[in-house]
Amino acid sequence: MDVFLFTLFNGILYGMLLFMLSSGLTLIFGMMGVLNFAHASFYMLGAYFAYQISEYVGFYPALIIAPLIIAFLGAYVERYGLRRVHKFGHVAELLFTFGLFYIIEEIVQMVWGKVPVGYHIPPSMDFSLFNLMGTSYPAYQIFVLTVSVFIFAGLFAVLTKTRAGLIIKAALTHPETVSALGHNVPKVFMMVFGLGCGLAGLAGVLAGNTLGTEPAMAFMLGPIVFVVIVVGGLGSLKGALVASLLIGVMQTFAVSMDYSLNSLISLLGFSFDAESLWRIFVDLTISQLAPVLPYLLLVVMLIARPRGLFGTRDV
Amino acid sequence: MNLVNSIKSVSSWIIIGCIAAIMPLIFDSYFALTLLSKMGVLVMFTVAYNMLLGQGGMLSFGHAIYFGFAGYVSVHILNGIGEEFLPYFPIVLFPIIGAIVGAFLGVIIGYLSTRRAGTAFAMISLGFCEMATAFTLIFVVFFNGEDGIQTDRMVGPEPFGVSFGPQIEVYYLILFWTLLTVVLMYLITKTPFGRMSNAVRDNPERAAFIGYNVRHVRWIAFTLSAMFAGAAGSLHAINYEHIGFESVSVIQSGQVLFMAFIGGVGHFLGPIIGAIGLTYLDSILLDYTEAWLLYLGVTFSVIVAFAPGGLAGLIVMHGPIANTNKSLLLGLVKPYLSAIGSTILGVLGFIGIIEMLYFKSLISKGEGEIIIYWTEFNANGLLSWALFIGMIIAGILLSKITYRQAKESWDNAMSVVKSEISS
Amino acid sequence: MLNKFIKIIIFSISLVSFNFSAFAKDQIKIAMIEPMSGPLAAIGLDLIEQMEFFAERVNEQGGVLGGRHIEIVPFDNQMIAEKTIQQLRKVIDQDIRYVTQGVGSNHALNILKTLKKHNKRNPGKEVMFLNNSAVTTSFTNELCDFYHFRFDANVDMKVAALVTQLAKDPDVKKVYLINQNYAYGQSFQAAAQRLLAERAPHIEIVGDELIVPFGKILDFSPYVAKITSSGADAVLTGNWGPDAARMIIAGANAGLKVKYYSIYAGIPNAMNQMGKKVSTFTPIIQVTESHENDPDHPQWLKDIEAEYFEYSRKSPYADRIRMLIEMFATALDKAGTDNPTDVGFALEGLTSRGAKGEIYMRETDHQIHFDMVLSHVSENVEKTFIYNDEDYGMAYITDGWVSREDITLPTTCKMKRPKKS
Amino acid sequence: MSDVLKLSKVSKSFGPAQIIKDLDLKIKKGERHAIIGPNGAGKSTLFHLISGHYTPTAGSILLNDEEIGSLDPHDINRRGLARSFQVTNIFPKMTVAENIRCGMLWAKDYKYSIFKIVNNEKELTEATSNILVELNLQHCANIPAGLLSYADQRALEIGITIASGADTIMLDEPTAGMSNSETARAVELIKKISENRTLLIVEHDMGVVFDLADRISVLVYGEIICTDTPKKVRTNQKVQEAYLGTEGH
Repeated sequence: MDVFLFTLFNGILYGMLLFMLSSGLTLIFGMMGVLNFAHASFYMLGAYFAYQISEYVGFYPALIIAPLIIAFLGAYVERYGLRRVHKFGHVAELLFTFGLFYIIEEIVQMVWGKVPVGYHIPPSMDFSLFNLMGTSYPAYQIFVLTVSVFIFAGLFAVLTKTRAGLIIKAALTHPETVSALGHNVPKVFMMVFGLGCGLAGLAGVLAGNTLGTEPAMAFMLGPIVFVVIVVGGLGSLKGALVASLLIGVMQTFAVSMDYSLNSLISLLGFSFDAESLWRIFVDLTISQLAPVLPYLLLVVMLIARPRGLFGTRDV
Repeated sequence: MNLVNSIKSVSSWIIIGCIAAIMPLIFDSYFALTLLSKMGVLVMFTVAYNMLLGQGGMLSFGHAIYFGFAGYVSVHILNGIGEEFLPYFPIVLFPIIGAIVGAFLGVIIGYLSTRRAGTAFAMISLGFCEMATAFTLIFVVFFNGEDGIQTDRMVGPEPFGVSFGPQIEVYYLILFWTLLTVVLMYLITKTPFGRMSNAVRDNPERAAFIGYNVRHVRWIAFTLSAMFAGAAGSLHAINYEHIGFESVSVIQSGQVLFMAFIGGVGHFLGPIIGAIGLTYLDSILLDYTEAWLLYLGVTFSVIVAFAPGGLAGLIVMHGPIANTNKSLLLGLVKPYLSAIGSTILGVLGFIGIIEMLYFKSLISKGEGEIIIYWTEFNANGLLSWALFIGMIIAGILLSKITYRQAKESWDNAMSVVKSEISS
Repeated sequence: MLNKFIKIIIFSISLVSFNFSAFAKDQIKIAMIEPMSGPLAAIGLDLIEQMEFFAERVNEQGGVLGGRHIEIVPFDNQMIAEKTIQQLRKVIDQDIRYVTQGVGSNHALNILKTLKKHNKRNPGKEVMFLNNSAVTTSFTNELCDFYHFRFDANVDMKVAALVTQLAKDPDVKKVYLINQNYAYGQSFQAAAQRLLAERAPHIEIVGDELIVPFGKILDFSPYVAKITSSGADAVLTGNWGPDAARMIIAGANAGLKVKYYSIYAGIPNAMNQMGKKVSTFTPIIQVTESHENDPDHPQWLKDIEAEYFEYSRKSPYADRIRMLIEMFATALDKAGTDNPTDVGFALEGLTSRGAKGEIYMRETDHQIHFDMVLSHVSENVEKTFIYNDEDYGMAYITDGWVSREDITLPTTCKMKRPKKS
Repeated sequence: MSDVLKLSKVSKSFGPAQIIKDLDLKIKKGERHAIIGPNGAGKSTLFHLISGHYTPTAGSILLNDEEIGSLDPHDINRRGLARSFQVTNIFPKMTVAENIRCGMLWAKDYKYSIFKIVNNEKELTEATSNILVELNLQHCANIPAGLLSYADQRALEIGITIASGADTIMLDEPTAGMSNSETARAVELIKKISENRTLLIVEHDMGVVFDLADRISVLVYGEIICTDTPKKVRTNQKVQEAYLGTEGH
């Protein structure tokens, strides 16, 4: 039971990290219908900016400044890039951000070089907060968890409880009406995009020092956040949270399970010839398959419930 | 009337085929033949991809799955024949194996992903692609991990002395299949299914209300596209005598997207232009600049934002003008040339800056001599930076004027065309 | 830097049939196919820089074969297998007879197999492969070829070195294996299982893990939890890149006190990325040819490395590029010709100087052999590691040497040799 | 048997809002039936329900005595019901002739064929040009539909609808936004095409309605308050109050 709770806790930690990484993406998608392929690139920029800024003024100012810069950068991209493409539809917007993905990756390499940079956990939070089953949990990890909880609570409150949130929601479905009411719809979109990118940047600031800050980080992160928002239901914040936690817990449990199909088969009293081709499949343990599980989940979800966990319409 | 038209369209394909057939006589090095073969394969793959993106309106980030898996199966069969584990199967017919593999996967994955088009479809395709790449690394017995699989295409008998050892024989094999499949795919655009595929792309709602099951149309398009991609994958494996996990990955899928989109998805010739042009640049510029991917990304984004029809779109745009009055086209030449000139000025400045930045961050070891455009610049000197920045500014300022002129002449020409149509 | 754009124009006119060997017949060219763009470009560019430096050094000292120069011709493969083959075909077109490559064993395999076919189909035009860092053991076992020479220890030898040291380490009773689930990681795993049983029977293997490679795992804490609960004293791993860095960072964060025995986990980029605290939290031990803080580091090597530092603003890390060029130059002079077949015979059994004693190219499988040093990352060093003038504030301290004999393993290679000309 | 379309007790709710309430409607074979009602009465929703765009929350919809309430649009279309849209809904990138031709592909049993070249199908080409003549669009057959004038696009919309040869045609505000002369032309067209067919039409222009319709149903807040001949509807007290009175333009 202890092991169970312990693994569950680790899974939740990981899940909240995933949520933090994907919250900006789901916000932009939910509010604007834009799938931002360059989301992971803004995440990467966040990490690099935080690295650079913390070289001069330390981590905590960087925690504020870097996401703000990214948010402005995102707003700028929306204003001078995406808005132009908007009239060609969502697919064109996706393609535009796809190009942006390549551009940002190359620019990062040009500025910071091709080797990983030394972006580290701030010393003030680099101590063990508590111990669980022989594993210590650094204060920083708990700090990240807290921030992601706040992100969820904040976004949820803004979108459902405030006037601004209602305007944003209405702007997606009825842009003409909203602009007739005197709201500047393009400006609303610009701000949403900026906010989403800022969240990606914040994720970069917080995760860049544990996951590594290097030019390939965007490419490596990319697809998993898309899986999160599809499984959660497109554009649903709640869905993204639940899907992140689900994937986090599922993967963490999977890693701790060294069972393969073969162990099940031999439990039933059968055995496979060691030379048999099938061995390659039955010998794979669940823990080896852990990183593929999110994609399997995606496929299962598409078959069983195409709209995702909290989606309102079929994918 | 029909006869004349079909002769006309057939003859243009024959001319293209003849040009392609005499290419090896001019460029006969091993590398040139490899490159030409690669162009053939990628033309086939890109046109197949465009059945999905251009004709069917489905943006896929995972089309390399069918290309790559077909390659894996082909390599295994080749190796099986080589080890006399499998009966002989003529190499000439290998694309058929690839097509079967592609179609098989296309039916399954298509079923799962064609409920919706647009961004949701794109995201799902990305998920499938990631999963496929992960499988290639995990299931080592079939995919052999990141090593990929090597093969030898010189197996079995040699009918008419053709062993497919020399690259030139492979080139003609690829040329034959490329021409055949491209013509087939062209004809498919003219069939009832091809028309409905366009209809579903433009207006799925309306298509449903004229009796078509939108999902079935997409599914068939998906399967056909996967089938042709599979055939291309087979040839790819034969060309390189190797298949690796890169051929299944998002990188390969992104490459074909770049080719199709920069060439122009709206016109049948677009992907062909894109595949040939980008394959050439990709293989040649690789040796001269580290910033090639940056230029590619910028070009792609600019095309998405300003010329969504791609290069072919820009050409086809002038069709109505050419049809009404050829002399109108001549009037456009001068403003176009000045617009292009100012663009080139700005682009040259941009490339200069980027090259110097790359040089400074990656290559420079203290001394700053860099040769750009036949001239030696000092990357540490203010003068060279000022020069290139000046070129960019001048380019932008000039473009403001010349673009306006070009647009005016275009508008004028179009208004003449419109008035002639309506009269 | 050659004139990029002139070349482009020439290429555009004559497409690709242009033959580069038209000029400078004097030079002996080595084509170098490495990533120069894309995510792994840093490694490729560094290797090219080293190669150019050592070639230049040979040239300055009078060249080879009576004054001829060695020229390195870099080719970018972007880490895409097909591009490697494509560039290799370009190399063959340009009549370059020597190819070197190292980043990515899968690319090395492609070169090896493609050249095998080429050399068989085109006698008299053989191309030789000077493998600078690709470590897959089979290249000098069942896949061995007369025209392939390896100047780096293979996986099995490196694991042998690690296990030999592990057996001597009194702190280690239990070891945990964690490797990437692809060809390289699997061969590391197999070698480790075999050699641990042979050389360190007193050490218990308490875990044996294969993980999905290439940065797909974001969160290593469940693996760290598994290692913790297994009670291991040491982790034996072939992981590299993010798969290594994330694991060690997660371990340090969770307070996991184990020694890491690795090949690549402590390379300079990685230690800088992880930072001083993580890199020195527990010993990260790795195996190399030499390092400059070793007490026995010879003066002649120090001089060369000082020269290299002036040239590149980088501290030396691996010594194998020097070995490659020096042995290659010696072999050329010994053969008296630049024909790969003759040079191949000259290279067989050739000995040269290494940081600790002699280095030796074994005839039977064309695998280099030398003493290897195990060292761990530390802040308390005489000379810290500097990369492009950036001081990492850390370097390596010797844990021990493993002699050439200890890592000499039997080979299964049955090489077919061409006729001597 | 003479009822082509029969709706009984049909309801449609979006969340808490009930747009259509227990609606009954019968359309007789061969008649021209108009539905009128104030804005927001649910006319478009009703069309969407019949054509399969929406699924009714409750009730049954019978087309030629077959239940179609839960079918997809394409299935309903294949059973001989075609519709047009309030907002022009054509294939703007295709030529005018292509638009019409697409409309008849399924009905002429071409289905998903990839073995026939459409341009070589003589019968198809002839049928297309017949319809173009009927629409008076033959002169712009090869122009992209998106470049047509608004009125011509509306005509094309109707053309696509009838191309399949469906027996039952539903037109959603076919004359909306047209000038007087254009409206007159459109009415002529609708009269022509609705011969030998059943027509269900939603229209705001009362002139058009009273000119065209054999019978009229008045829909107010999701309920039909009266179905009768134009003459009687005009004099119906309830209609006067609920509709004509309040919407005195």
